[in-house]
Amino acid sequence: MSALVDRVLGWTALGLVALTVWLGLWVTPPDELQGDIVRLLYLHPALAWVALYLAFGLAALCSALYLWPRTRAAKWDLLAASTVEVGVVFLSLTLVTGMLWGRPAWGVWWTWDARLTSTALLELLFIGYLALRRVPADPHTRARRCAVLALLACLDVPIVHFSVQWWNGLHQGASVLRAGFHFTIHGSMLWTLLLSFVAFTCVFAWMVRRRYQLAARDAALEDTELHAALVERRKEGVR
Amino acid sequence: MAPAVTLRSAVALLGRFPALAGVDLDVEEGTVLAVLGPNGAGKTSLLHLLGGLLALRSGTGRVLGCDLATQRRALRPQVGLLGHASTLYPELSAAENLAFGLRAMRRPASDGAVALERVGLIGALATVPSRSLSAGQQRRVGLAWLAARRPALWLLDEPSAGLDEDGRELCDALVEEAVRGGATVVLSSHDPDRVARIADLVVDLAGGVVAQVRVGERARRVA
Amino acid sequence: MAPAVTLRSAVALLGRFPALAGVDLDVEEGTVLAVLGPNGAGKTSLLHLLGGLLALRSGTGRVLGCDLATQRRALRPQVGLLGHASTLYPELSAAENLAFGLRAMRRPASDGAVALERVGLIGALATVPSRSLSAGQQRRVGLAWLAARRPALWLLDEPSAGLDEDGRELCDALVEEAVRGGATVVLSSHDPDRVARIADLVVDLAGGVVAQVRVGERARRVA
Amino acid sequence: MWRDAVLVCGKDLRIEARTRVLLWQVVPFGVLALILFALALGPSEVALRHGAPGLLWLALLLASVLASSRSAAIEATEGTRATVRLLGLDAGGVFLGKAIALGVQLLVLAGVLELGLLVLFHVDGGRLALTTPICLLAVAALAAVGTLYGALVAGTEVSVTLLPLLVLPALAPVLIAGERGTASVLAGGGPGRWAIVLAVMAVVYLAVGVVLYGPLEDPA
Amino acid sequence: MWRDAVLVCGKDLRIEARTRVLLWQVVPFGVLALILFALALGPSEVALRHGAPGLLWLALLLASVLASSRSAAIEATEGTRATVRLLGLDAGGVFLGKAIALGVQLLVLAGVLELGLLVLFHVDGGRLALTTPICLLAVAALAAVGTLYGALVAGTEVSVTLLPLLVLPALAPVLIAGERGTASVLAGGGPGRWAIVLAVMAVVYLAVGVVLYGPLEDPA
Ligand code: HEM
Ligand SMILES: Nc1ncnc2c1ncn2[C@@H]1O[C@H](COP(=O)(O)OP(=O)(O)OP(=O)(O)O)[C@@H](O)[C@H]1O
Ligand SMILES: Nc1ncnc2c1ncn2[C@@H]1O[C@H](COP(=O)(O)OP(=O)(O)OP(=O)(O)O)[C@@H](O)[C@H]1O
Ligand SMILES: [Mg+2]
Ligand SMILES: [Mg+2]
Repeated sequence: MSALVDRVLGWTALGLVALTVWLGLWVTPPDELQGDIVRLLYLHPALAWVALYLAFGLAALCSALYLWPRTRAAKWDLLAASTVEVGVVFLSLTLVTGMLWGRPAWGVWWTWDARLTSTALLELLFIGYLALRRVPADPHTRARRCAVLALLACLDVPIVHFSVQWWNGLHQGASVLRAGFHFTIHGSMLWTLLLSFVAFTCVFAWMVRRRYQLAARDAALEDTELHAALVERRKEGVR
Repeated sequence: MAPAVTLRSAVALLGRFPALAGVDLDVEEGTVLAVLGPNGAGKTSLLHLLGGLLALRSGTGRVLGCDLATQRRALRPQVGLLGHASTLYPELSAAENLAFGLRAMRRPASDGAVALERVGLIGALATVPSRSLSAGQQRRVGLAWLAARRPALWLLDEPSAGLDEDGRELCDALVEEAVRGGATVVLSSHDPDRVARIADLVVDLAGGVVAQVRVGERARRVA
Repeated sequence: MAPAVTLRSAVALLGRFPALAGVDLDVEEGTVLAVLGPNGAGKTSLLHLLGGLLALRSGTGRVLGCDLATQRRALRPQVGLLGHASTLYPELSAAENLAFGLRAMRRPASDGAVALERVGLIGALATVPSRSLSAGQQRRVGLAWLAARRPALWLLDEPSAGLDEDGRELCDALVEEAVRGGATVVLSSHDPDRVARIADLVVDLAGGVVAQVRVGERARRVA
Repeated sequence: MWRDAVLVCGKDLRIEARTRVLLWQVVPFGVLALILFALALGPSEVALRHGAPGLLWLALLLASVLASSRSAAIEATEGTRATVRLLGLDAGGVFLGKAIALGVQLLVLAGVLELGLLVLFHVDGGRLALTTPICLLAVAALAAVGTLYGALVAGTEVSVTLLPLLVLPALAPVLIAGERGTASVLAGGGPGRWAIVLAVMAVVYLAVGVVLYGPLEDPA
Repeated sequence: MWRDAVLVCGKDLRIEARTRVLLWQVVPFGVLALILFALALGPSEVALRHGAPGLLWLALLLASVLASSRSAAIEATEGTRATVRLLGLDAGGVFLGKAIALGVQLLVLAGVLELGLLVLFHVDGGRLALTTPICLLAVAALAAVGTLYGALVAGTEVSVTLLPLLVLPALAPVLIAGERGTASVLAGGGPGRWAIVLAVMAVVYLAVGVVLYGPLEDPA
């Protein structure tokens, strides 16, 4: 059953991405200001959206569920970890595509625009999360600590979002949002943009699912492993 | 008497290693349980489990009426532990360490001085940073802490280690007092003869499970 | 036999406190000296002094022909210490710890495996980070280290603490071997009967000075 | 809760009084950082005066990381952690206590650093005095974050290095708000909404800490 | 001496491989520092490009402080210190070993930071590559100083905070030389005498370390 779901999800994701690419590269017109580079519009915002809201939102949710005594369960911890891992990938892609875009659009790979900076910080926050996960510790302790850290890290998400409004007074250089509004959003462009959101959402769902299954399998493996270990341990006694 | 400790096939992990591999144990309130066993048998782990410091992986356990799975936080304040490692703030003196703990338990700090006197830490010894105390003296502070705080459950991990002879005498005396006062004592040791004298129940731990249970002399004495 | 240790009114300070307040001591090479004494008597400090880890404040001292005032650095490599605290790198496994030490002493690392086997640390126990070993197991690694390294002077600070019964047996056996091999052993303990059996000379330390010197059974046995 | 807070705070401060870590190490480190920044920026007058607020806050930030890792180190050993857990102290109280103790130390630090700014970066003293409210708010936030994250890494061998990694990004907003606020005050304006930002952060982190410290320190 | 150096270096690197402190914590911290500096300096393009070299070196410096306190922490406990002292390892060898291990880690760090500079501060990549010799020399100096001071404070409860205080002033010259050198290279010139300064410092600190480490670690 779940295998079927996987396959369906996987193929739909692939199909939608392919469709987005086709629409994005061939159907939609180039921008008169930016030329073909504008086609990153169908990549970058979607990636960012998935990373910010889906991935880290889910991570926060799962962490909260883990911390809440009544709903505490190992699966929430695993799920949170999976979403963060995938989210970090997506956010990295956001940064990369953003830079690729920034070079032609702003003439630089990077500028200290509020959004860019806050995004970079967000990335680092969750790298910190992964680092904390790596530290050897009793699984419960680790789960608790990571959950708390995830919640704290997610405080940065709204900052990223509103950074444009909050800091635009203070930051020179093209802010992302203003750049966004320059586009003459052509019908087909709009549809492709929306489609890209759906497509990458599917990709995200698929990746997280796979990652989670992996983690869960590890945990399950641990259980069987534990059985063997128990037998071993008891044998120590009879000598 | 009510049961102070009830474990049923309790499993506890250190990392991924099952230090306790299914322990069944019953301890009555107001009795002394001695845990023997070779190095690595799981004595320390058992004590930590009973103190709510180590999580129960599977099986069930109740200590002082608290469920080890769900009520460890309620259990801990009723437990006193003397472990392998010193539990003192090295920068603070013995007196200050006790005062801190006692205030935290809403007790008069004066009890500390009495207890320290009892374990023979008087004058300068009570006021130098506890880091500079000798190994045995630090264990004595640990004993003083338990004596001053009078927890419902005493967990002593090889209390005699590092103590000189009258230190051990003192320790045995404190245990006896505590039990007479209604407390329960679980102590681990590598000295069968000694513990046989002071314990009601002697448990042999091996490979993370209870290998054997014997009745100690104290039970007979009391009965 | 040549003298291995000669102390004359040796004084050593911990901070400003004279942990050793004028110790006179003579130990022959190839003999076992046991140091008894109440907590805080100065046993650990004496061992540290003999190992060149604690400075001699006044008085004179020679250990293995090295002057404690001037030649401590030459002395240290000939000394092996099993102290209160674990001397292992917690991140490294027992095997790795021994391998490191042996290579440092230009010895084949293979000796380590043998020694670990001897103290019963086999399989996983030799390869997990030594941090996760139990208290007694860590002491066993310390013993293995001494056995593998065979120093000229063994300093054992309460070796029996934390060891189970056959751990102690093993320790005594190792000591006997070492001494037969020409090494000198100085050990502190709180168990008079046990040390009386294995020691040539038993010294009672009190208040940082030697209170009494007795001849142990071993001397008679050997003579 | 408050009784425990006072108790813990007193304990930490007393230990500080014994070891003098703050006085002899953290404060000098902060001053040092200021000087180094000045060096890194090169000699030009304007660059210095322009950069001053940012550097003040950066120095404060880095020094406060040290201070918090120290404050975490107090309960670093297995033994002392067990002690605190077995005392059944109210978790929120422990958090507040440690945070207050840390905050007091950071206040001293901030004071010294502002003096340093006065001397090294020749900024106007009168205006600098006006930044006090910002500093108070910021210190509260720093203390809260430092304590909370200190608990996150407590007892791990690697806490020395892990803590800065975790704390600094979390503190970046404090840095920005503090810097902008100070800058505008020094420029003759008021702290404006930066003070509010800082206040919000302080309150949020303190609240989060009081709530989450418990589950963090001891489970179930 | 060299055998001991290799031995000790191997030990430290193995422990690093176990704990991954560098990979997961020090390096991210360095990058973080870069970003924070950029924040502290505010957005202005010119200020950034002008400040870039200084920031690179400052970040490297602070991160290397972390790295060295970690490297010192390896021998922090009373027990392990006794072990090393009783092994009769050649003091100079121990120093070199620890310094080399630290140096290797710092090299990785420097590489990453230069990349960061490339991306974040858009400096010219080709010119940046030319700064490699400077980096090598500087890293040698940093490693030497870090190790030496690590020994200075090893085992004192407070080493976490004491170390930076001791290391940074000694490193200030490295910072200046590195910054000026990099700046002139990026500006199109050659490292000029700054390279020499760095080389001298590296040699001096290493020599001093080899000589002084012994007396530091075990008197008499
Ligand atoms: C490294 C550089 C960049 C980073 C890190 C970055 C980051 C982000 C993030 C995090 C978002 C999601 C904001 C939200 O949904 O709240 C976003 C959205 C967006 N970005 Fe970027 N971006 C970068 C460069 C650019 C460039 C150069 C352009 C175009 C000139 C651009 C155009 C957009 C647009 C149109 C959106 C969607 C509308 C919006 O939410 O603002 N971005 N970017
Ligand atoms: N800074 C100090 N101020 C006062 N007394 C100190 C200081 N440092 C150490 N001492 C005392 O010095 C003595 C240390 O002796 P040492 O540790 O050698 O005792 P020991 O014989 O090993 O005791 P144990 O049997 O408990 O191990 C202790 O009495 C201790 O209180
Ligand atoms: N991560 C791990 N991997 C493998 N084994 C482990 C790990 N952690 C702990 N152990 C083992 O678990 C056991 C710990 O048991 P515990 O410390 O309770 O023993 P103990 O009975 O207290 O021994 P001692 O008498 O020496 O104190 C030891 O055998 C130790 O080797
Ligand atoms: Mg034990
Ligand atoms: Mg001793």
